[in-house]
Amino acid sequence: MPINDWFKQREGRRYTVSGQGCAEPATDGVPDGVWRSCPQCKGTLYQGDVARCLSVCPHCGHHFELIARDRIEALVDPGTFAEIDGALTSADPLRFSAGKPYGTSLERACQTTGMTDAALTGRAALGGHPVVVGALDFRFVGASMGSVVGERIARAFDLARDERRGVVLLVASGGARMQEGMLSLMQMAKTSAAAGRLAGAGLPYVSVLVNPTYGGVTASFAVLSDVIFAEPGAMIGFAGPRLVEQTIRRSLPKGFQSAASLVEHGMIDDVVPRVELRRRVSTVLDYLMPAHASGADAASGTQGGEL
Amino acid sequence: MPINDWFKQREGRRYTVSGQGCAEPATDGVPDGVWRSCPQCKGTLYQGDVARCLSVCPHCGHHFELIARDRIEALVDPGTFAEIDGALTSADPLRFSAGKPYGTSLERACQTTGMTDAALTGRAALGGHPVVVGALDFRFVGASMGSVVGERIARAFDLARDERRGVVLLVASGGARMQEGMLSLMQMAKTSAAAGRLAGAGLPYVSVLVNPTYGGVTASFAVLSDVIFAEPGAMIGFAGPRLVEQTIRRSLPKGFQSAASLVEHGMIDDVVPRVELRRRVSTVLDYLMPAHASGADAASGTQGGEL
Amino acid sequence: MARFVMEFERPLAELEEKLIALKALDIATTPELAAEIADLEREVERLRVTLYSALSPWEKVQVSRHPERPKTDDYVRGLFDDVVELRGDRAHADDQSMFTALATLAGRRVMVIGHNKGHSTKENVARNFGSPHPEGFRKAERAMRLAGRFGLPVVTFLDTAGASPGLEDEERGQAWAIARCLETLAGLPVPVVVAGIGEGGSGGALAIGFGDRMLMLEHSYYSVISPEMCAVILHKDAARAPESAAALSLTAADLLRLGIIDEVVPEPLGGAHREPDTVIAEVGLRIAAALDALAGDDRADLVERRYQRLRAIGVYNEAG
Amino acid sequence: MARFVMEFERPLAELEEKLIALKALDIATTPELAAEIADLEREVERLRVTLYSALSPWEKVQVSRHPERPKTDDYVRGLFDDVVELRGDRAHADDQSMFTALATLAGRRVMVIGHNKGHSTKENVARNFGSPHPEGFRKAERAMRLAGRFGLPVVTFLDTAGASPGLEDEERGQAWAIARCLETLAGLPVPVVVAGIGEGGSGGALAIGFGDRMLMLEHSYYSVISPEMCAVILHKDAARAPESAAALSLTAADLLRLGIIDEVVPEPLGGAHREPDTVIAEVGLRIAAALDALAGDDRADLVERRYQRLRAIGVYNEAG
Ligand SMILES: [Zn+2]
Ligand SMILES: [Zn+2]
Repeated sequence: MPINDWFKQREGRRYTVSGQGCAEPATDGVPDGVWRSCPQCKGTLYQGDVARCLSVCPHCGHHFELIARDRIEALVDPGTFAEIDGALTSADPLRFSAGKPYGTSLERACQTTGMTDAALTGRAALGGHPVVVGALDFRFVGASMGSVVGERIARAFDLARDERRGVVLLVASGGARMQEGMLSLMQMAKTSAAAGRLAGAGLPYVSVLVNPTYGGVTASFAVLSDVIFAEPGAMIGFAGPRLVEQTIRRSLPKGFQSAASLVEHGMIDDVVPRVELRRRVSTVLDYLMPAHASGADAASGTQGGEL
Repeated sequence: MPINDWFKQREGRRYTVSGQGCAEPATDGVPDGVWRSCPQCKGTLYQGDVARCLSVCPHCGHHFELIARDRIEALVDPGTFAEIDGALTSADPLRFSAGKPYGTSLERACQTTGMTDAALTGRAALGGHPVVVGALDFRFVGASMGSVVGERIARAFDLARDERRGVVLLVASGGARMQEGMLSLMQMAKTSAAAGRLAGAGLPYVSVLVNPTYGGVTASFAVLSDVIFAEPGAMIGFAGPRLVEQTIRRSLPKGFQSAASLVEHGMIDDVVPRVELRRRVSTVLDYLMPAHASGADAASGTQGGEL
Repeated sequence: MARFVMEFERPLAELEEKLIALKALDIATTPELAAEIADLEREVERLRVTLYSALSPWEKVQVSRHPERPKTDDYVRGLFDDVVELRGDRAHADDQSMFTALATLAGRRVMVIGHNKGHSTKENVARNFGSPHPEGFRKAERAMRLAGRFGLPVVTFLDTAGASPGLEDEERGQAWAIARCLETLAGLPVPVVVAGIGEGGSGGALAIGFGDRMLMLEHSYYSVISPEMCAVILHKDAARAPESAAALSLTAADLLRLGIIDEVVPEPLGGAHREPDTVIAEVGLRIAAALDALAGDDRADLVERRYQRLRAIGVYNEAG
Repeated sequence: MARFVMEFERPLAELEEKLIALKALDIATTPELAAEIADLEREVERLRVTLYSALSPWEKVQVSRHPERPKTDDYVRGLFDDVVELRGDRAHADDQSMFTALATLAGRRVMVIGHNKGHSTKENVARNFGSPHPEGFRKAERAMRLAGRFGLPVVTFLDTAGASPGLEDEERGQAWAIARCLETLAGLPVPVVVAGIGEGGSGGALAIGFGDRMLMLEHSYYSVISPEMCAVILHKDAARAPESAAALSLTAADLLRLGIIDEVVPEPLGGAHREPDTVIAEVGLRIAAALDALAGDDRADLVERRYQRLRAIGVYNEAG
């Protein structure tokens, strides 16, 4: 567009990316339903209002936990998510039985979450861009990274590289999954290597860190992205706050390891409210996706007919 | 060599690079000659002893200033240095006459130093490796970088790239040469770009920072080397200590901007006494010179018959 | 808010005040007032033209530092859409004196990097008055590398008195951070367009201050050293800065003549702060034109040409 | 200096003391003493063999932490010539808990990178007991990149309880620094040989702890979490570390079985500190052999093979 025309059209445009907002809470005519209370503002909320706002308190902006599938659905273009690698399930290679047997923990996690492990990955479109998207679910053994999580993340990067897709990961984690011992620790190297290969192929990777993100996941693929966002209130670090406190033998400063303090310390690009996330990530992809990789058939893979 | 033979031969070898040492000072039978006093230990020294030790006080190790040519001769393989670009001389493009006229400063500097500008560069061999070597001489307008210094340094990098040589620079400087205004400032970009191209060509660059190294020279080619050494006692920084003191409005900590403190702050690899420098730099080149670039005819250029 | 009055504007400001005072009088009781006001108005207009149409280098330095002069974020707000600010050096801090963002100029996707002075004292403190710390340069380098990897042209805005000269800036490697910016910028395989919009102070400006097309506002400056510090070195007297400013050849016109920049963007009478929207739009036009002119170039050619451009800067004699 | 006695060695140490006491008695006045001493010597020898030839995982962890166990700099001193130590991260500090140097192993020029514990309390304080700060990992990354650019194989020595978990370590981006090491090491176009010589604690070890050939001393360990912290998480009781150590499969033998490492280097009875020179020489032999085996490989193949090696690590079911 000739720049002079554009100047004329510019009137009223916003200079920064704005959110989509969320619907007004329904305060009157309360239908039957579930009520929950907000830990931040102590308000009593109608579950329907919370859900309509992507599980964000409509009064104070507190971000409630979201399950992985809901996170992904809220982020990508509607109806485009197609799970991959769902058939992978955790083994118990070390027969880890110190404390609660690992097999028991896995079984319970599968039952309560309906997931096969802590990471959910798949193809999708985001703002029309072909991506591989993934999310970790804290309910599944603390979203710890064992062989299955590592493999799913590495495959996500590999698939994106093969099909010239971007990668967007919604990360939460307690760290490496100790019940798989060194097999878990090595997933840090594996996923980091995979992220490095994606970068080497000139494809973008955006990560979004949600509450909490710690340990071996922070110290590997989670922060190897081109742009790092975090959700408001997310706690993010390598060592957990209790360990740090024991190490330094004094109490921690206010806001330590909070998303907001990580922006100040130069570690992440911005804290992005959930309701603005889709727009923001999609805008980043507008800049970073190679022109030839984006197209109308963003959601369809190039290998076979699988979506 | 089979490693078992090598283990047998190992007896008595040193694990770290050691210096060449310097001859014992001649304390008796004083011949006629010049005496100088050491600013550090206050000792009175026979000039001949100082010279024999590369202008290092034989009592306390204080490093006296050295002129550029002597620095180069003390570093490279004997008899291999051949100056390049000696025909370049400074103009006075801005007719800079605030304060002492620039032309007058240049004339005096040429007379007192016998140099044509603050940088002396040339081909040489160092430990048998073909290099382009350079040194800046603080006596020449404070070794400030104007067009000639910038051009000589850039040509040094370009020549090394063309002839597959390493680069070794002995750097001292008060900073950019203000009498050439923005032409001087842009030499920072020019020399940095040239250093970057050498790196891109897979050739090594070692810099040695001597007292003092400041301003636009520190903030450009001086620190873009693969390995950075400094002489004992050298003061190195961007802003001069007086300006820093004015800015923070309190006195500076002891050792601020000293070579030793820069090692602690992670900025340079080591403080190397002058007497060990040849051995140390030559060892670095043993590691970093591409195998095919080094050879017996290290001192001869590939272009024309010029040494 | 009263307009900030620069030193050399004082005679004009006094006349303007007098004019305002006259206009406040009751014209009915003093019939000769009308003529007096008309005279004074002509006088004010004549002085305004005289003062501003031939600013000395030192006066231009003052205009370039005018607190109401448009800042980098005014250009960003005025010119760019879909701005995604990128923050942090991933090692120490987010330095707000350096602004980096993905941004779109009339459909052209670029990386914006600029020194960012504040509009208020509070903002200026947060932004260290536009003087970057080492982490600011490392943030800029990160933005450059990102742009290079994803093929985004880089647009930089220069507006700094210089790199921050504090104790901790030295300890965290100010020189090292600047040098890495220079090397990275020189080798960037994307077009680089530089706009000098205010102060261009020394190495701190240069770190993001050279490229394939360089433009400067008429009253901005770009200098190897501040006129004040130059005067202190030469005369031990900062008050002799006007002389130094003249000697340093630091105005946009000087630098165009020396071949260091490519174009001078005219400012309205009095300076960019008198009509900021006009100036911002004009700078936007020039940047867009430069981006379009560079868009088709082969990337290796671009880097080689940028190097040759740098190599050509410098004036010296070469005998024999 | 009295030898440091590990917990599980106490019964043996008591017998040894008793033996020394007996030997100090006057054999002339007590003729039956000779037989008693001979008996006790046999008893000591039997107990020694029993104790040390079947160390439990937790006992191995203790051996790996023995203060007299050879450290990275003992290997460097014992094996390498022409050592040029490289220092600093060029941004914050020189972290002495991470040793990086150009060095030559029997004619083989390499880059050495290793966690560096101290030999004395003073050295340990200077080296943070071998637990790197973010600047240590950034220094290691710098050394890796230098090695990559100049084609020098990388040899790493692992000996850390883990990355430093301090407040400022977090603030300076411990996780970020480790992650960058992982990415850089994975993509390095030169052979990487890893030697586990002591502790291999979690992400801090992994940052320099994977490559093309991985060897571990018999009594060193490599673990996703320290046995103590694992016990605290599982049982809220650090004293149950022995159980955790067994559960975590952290010994060299376990990791060989799991396919994570390639070879186990045997230690003399009692541990490496009993005959450090022998152990150091044996490790040198193994590293040299690994370097020679990898020397001829094409660099792109090397990186691809390293990636496939990493990709193959993990045990899971894949239905359908
Ligand atoms: Zn609330
Ligand atoms: Zn002395």
